[in-house]
Amino acid sequence: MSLALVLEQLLNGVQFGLMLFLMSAGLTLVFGVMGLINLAHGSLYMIGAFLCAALAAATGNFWLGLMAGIAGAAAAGALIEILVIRRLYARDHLDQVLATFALILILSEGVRMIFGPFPLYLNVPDMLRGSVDLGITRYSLYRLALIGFGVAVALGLWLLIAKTRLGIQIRAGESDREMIAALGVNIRWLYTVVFALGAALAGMAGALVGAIQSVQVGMGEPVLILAFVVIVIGGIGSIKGAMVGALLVGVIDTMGRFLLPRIAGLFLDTSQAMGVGAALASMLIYLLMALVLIFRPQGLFPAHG
Amino acid sequence: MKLKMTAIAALAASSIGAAQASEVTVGMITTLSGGGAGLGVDVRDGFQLALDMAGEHNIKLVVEDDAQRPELAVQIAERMIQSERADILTGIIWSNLAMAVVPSTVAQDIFYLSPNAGPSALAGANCHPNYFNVAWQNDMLHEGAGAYANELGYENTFIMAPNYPAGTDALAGFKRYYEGNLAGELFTQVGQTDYAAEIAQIRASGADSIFIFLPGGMGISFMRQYEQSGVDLPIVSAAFTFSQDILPAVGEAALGVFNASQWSPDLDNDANAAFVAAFQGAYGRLPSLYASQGFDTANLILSATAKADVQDRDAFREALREADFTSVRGDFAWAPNQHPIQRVYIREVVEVDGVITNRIVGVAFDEHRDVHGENCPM
Amino acid sequence: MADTILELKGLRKNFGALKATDDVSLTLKRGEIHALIGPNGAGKTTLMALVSGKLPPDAGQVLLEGRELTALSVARRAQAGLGRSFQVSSLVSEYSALRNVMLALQSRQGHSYRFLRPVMMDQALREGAREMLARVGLGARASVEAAVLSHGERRLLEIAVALALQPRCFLLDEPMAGLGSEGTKALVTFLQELKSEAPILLIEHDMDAVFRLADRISVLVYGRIIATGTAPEIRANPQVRAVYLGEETPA
Amino acid sequence: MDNQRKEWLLNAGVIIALFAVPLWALAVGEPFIITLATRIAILAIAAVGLNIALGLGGMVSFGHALYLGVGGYVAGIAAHHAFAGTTVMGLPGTNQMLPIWVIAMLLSGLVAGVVGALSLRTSGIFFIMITLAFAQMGFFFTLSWPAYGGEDGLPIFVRNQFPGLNTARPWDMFLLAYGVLVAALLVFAMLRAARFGAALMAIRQNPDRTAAVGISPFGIKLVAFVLSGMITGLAGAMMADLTRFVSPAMMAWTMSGELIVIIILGGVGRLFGPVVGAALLVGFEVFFGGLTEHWKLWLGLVLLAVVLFARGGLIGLIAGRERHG
Repeated sequence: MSLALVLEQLLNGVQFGLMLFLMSAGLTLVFGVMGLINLAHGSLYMIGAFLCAALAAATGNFWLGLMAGIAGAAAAGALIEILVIRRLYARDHLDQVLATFALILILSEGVRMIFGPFPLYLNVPDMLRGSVDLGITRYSLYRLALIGFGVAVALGLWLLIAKTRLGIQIRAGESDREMIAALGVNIRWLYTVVFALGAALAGMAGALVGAIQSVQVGMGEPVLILAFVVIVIGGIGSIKGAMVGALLVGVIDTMGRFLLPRIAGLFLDTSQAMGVGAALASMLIYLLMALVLIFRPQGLFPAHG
Repeated sequence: MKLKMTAIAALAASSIGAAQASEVTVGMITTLSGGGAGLGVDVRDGFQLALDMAGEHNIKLVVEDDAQRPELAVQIAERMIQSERADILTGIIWSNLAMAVVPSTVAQDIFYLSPNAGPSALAGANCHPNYFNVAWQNDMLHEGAGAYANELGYENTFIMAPNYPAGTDALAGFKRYYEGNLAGELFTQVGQTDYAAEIAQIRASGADSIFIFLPGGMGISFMRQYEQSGVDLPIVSAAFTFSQDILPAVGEAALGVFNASQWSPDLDNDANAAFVAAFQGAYGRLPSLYASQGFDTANLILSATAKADVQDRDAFREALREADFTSVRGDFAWAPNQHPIQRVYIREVVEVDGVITNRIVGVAFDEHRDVHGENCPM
Repeated sequence: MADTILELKGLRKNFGALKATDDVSLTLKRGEIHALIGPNGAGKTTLMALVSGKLPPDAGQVLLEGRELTALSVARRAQAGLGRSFQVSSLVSEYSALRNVMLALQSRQGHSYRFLRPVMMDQALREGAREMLARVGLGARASVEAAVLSHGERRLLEIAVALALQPRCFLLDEPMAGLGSEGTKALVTFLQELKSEAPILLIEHDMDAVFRLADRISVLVYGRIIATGTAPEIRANPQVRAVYLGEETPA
Repeated sequence: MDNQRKEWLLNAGVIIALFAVPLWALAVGEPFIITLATRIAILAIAAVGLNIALGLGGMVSFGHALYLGVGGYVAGIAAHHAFAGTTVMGLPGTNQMLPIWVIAMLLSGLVAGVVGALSLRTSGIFFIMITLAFAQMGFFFTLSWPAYGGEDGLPIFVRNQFPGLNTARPWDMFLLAYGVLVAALLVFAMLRAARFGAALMAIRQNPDRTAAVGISPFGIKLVAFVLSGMITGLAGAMMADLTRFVSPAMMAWTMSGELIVIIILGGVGRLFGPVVGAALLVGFEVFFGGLTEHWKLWLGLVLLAVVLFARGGLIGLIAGRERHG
């Protein structure tokens, strides 16, 4: 097993983790500020990917598509918040789970009605095609760009929350919902903005990942479940926790799938080892989540003290 | 999800009453949504085209989408048998779905004609008089790829397939004829969309070539990521990963890939020329091998309905065994396990008039039959 | 000392730098009402949580008739004989008054891991519960849902539930809160009878009631007990006067 | 007519209809309707199980598909070994439903015990997420464990046997499911009325108060969770036999979601909530699925409307809020 291979897998893990972070950031913000579990977050990821693929195909320009994906997901998020989500803040978690589960059905089927049952394929923009030499190994330029993009968005999000007025309101909302009312903030408006912001991040992740995978109905749900794992590990409501959790999940999942079959191969014959290794690898992050919940029930970086 | 397409033959069929009075209900369970939809749509369209070209017939076709989910396919099969009273089931693309549906279907004295999946278990010990495979046994085309890899001089091939019956069959089939070393062997998840980890392992393996079996959306995702990865090894494969449903989405990255197939759009026989032209006329795209298999399946059923009443299962079975139809792949004959004996061609992906498609460049086997038939008691 | 029912020994609880409970020791003797008073933020709620088992102490012990309770859960302490009422009425809101009391009785008499016999057909439980409701004057309201009862009635139901536990001692957390003068008067009379059954550790804001009722009073300030004594002693205590009346204590 | 009477009449109507409709189908020779009724009954059994945890105990388990899958795989694996004449951990397979049911219930109860003991240390969203995580572990385990089919699932070539019945016949299979459903409803009703139910429902509404009267919430909830898992596991074994197929999809998180949806559509905590909900869901799928391929869109809208505007589900709509006497 060469260093180059380990490095490349590590990069794959980081890239995966950063895309998970984009998904998780919105989810954790919405829970932190509004106390809402949003299962339909994966649908916003899907909407971003579909809009990006459709517009990129129509105009031939990936970046226009990306803008459309982000803007469209944000708009869809704002609309959903105003029409449905707003009525759920005061409800218990069971109602939130069910209502947003219903939203998944509605949005998935709606997208299928509009775009049809076939996957769409989105091309990597020309300037990011091909691979680059990193010295030890070659690596896909686009995946490298995704890593850069993820880091940039994380920094931007940090600046937004640490330095801007909106950020102050968001932090206030996380620590004390009554306080933001006292600050004279229009809470309804703030909630809509936070929800749309989370939706925009999810849409961005969907569009970016769509270019290397396929854009299809149902693409959001596996990512959604992983994003939940991320925020539970990181501590619900904490952006920092989402970042650490996302990188942990991304790297552990990738390395687990890569290493566990090899480790199992030391004890078992090849075909058995592949089975056992794959079985363990796919359970690994859920095991991690269960362990975190058992030993640190509030997650690694609890948002509220 | 439920695409119901009931194609009842020209009004005439029932009233004029061809030789065989009773209507034949064919239930088609196939994949019409998600990453595998391209295959199912082609099987359906090929099948429908054959019915349309036949003009008068007494076949009632009911189509449902299985979304590539075994548990859904099982439910649909149950409904088609109990509620639609289907006489024949067909359409399943994926071997894992076939394994879930076929054994209980044929046990209920319903015919199953496979237009695509050919898992080894159903060709061998679990073969059944009511089960006919019109396409191939899974291993066949991969065996062709393995034989051709030797011819190409590959000595250190990295092989990869999804972890389901057709995937294991594919790797077994390739290895049965390939004589070089294996640089590595990987199973991926069915429906997987990100292949970064696999590409990393290919890069590190020191292979001189790659053999892949990734049908449908899996092949598209892999090829697009492979193109971006900077790994540039030659690929040899079976037709599935480079069939006409995939090529437009993969684009130039596929050019020059050799793949084994029992059929190709440029195959030179009258039936095929008519089929390709009619398919293009009807649907505005080139047919894939899945379309050719759907087409052949329908024509096989049509040939049998002309000879026997489907309610007389034994007579109808005999009629199917006679295989009195013109296959677009040329000569068609059954092995005793009711799987085809056929020629396996090697095709190359080329660009013709701006369309990326396949062209025959050689023959891997002439009268090829699958190895599992030996275990079939029939 | 057979006369001491409940004893707190050196209880401590810190929240970060805040000493919410700071070396609190007190005793509750047979037949007495021991009131615990203190200004807001003095740590009464924390102390109550330590005694009832809701919070684990950082140090110290809770003893009931000499038996160590410190490691036990809320439910275990209740089984051992601590009958508590809540400061803010805390009842099973969809249950009728009767079922609220029955729930306490079912825990007192046996256990809850009985899966077959319908609880409403258990005549002993029903009669027992009716008796408790009658004692606090809620006999006519037995079938009314707790959520529908008036505020005062819910305070009384709290008492009835505590009674049903037939505890070794009562922990009553502001039972008079919001009762109004009539209700308070009635309850004072009731508690005076009740203390012969089991002694009462009373946390109460209503000073008049406390000074009328309590045999002994402890004053809690910043988590510490600054004084314990009879009503006249406490009235006369300069430290207490300083805290309550804002009088400067001579340095 | 007072609400209690309305609910009683509704329940009687539902249980009679669930028998009468397939009986009619038997008479006119429509085996598929019998199969649908069987599916409703089995889904309802699974939901009765979840209703103990969710409805009575307020434990929002987002992972009950796990027990469904455990039960299903017990049936599938037993039949697989019986068919092949091989053994599993030294034990022979069996094609008899009764021992399969016992094992399915014991094993799913055991799994629920472990999951419950760990999960019940948390509450709220954390409980939802940790139950989901355990179910996902089961899902991915079965997905990638090759011995019993992995992703492909495990076919049951011949339905398991029940003494005195021919389970291959739709009507016999229906009778079996109906009988078990009635038994499960009786168990639910009994639990709810007993001391155990009184404690469990009190814990849902006010855990602090219940602890203060000397009832430990953890123990009661854990026992309820285990019972809940056992009943859902039994349903899983029956569902495997109905479809003659077990696959990881039985443990998918969407299946957990569907079980919750069934309870919500019918009415949370109501005795007949699961039956009404399962009938609504299956009926909706069959009826609207026949009209439009986009029936899930309409299901989503109906579900959303129920959550936002009709919290009590259909039974709540007809018979009003539940009274606990």
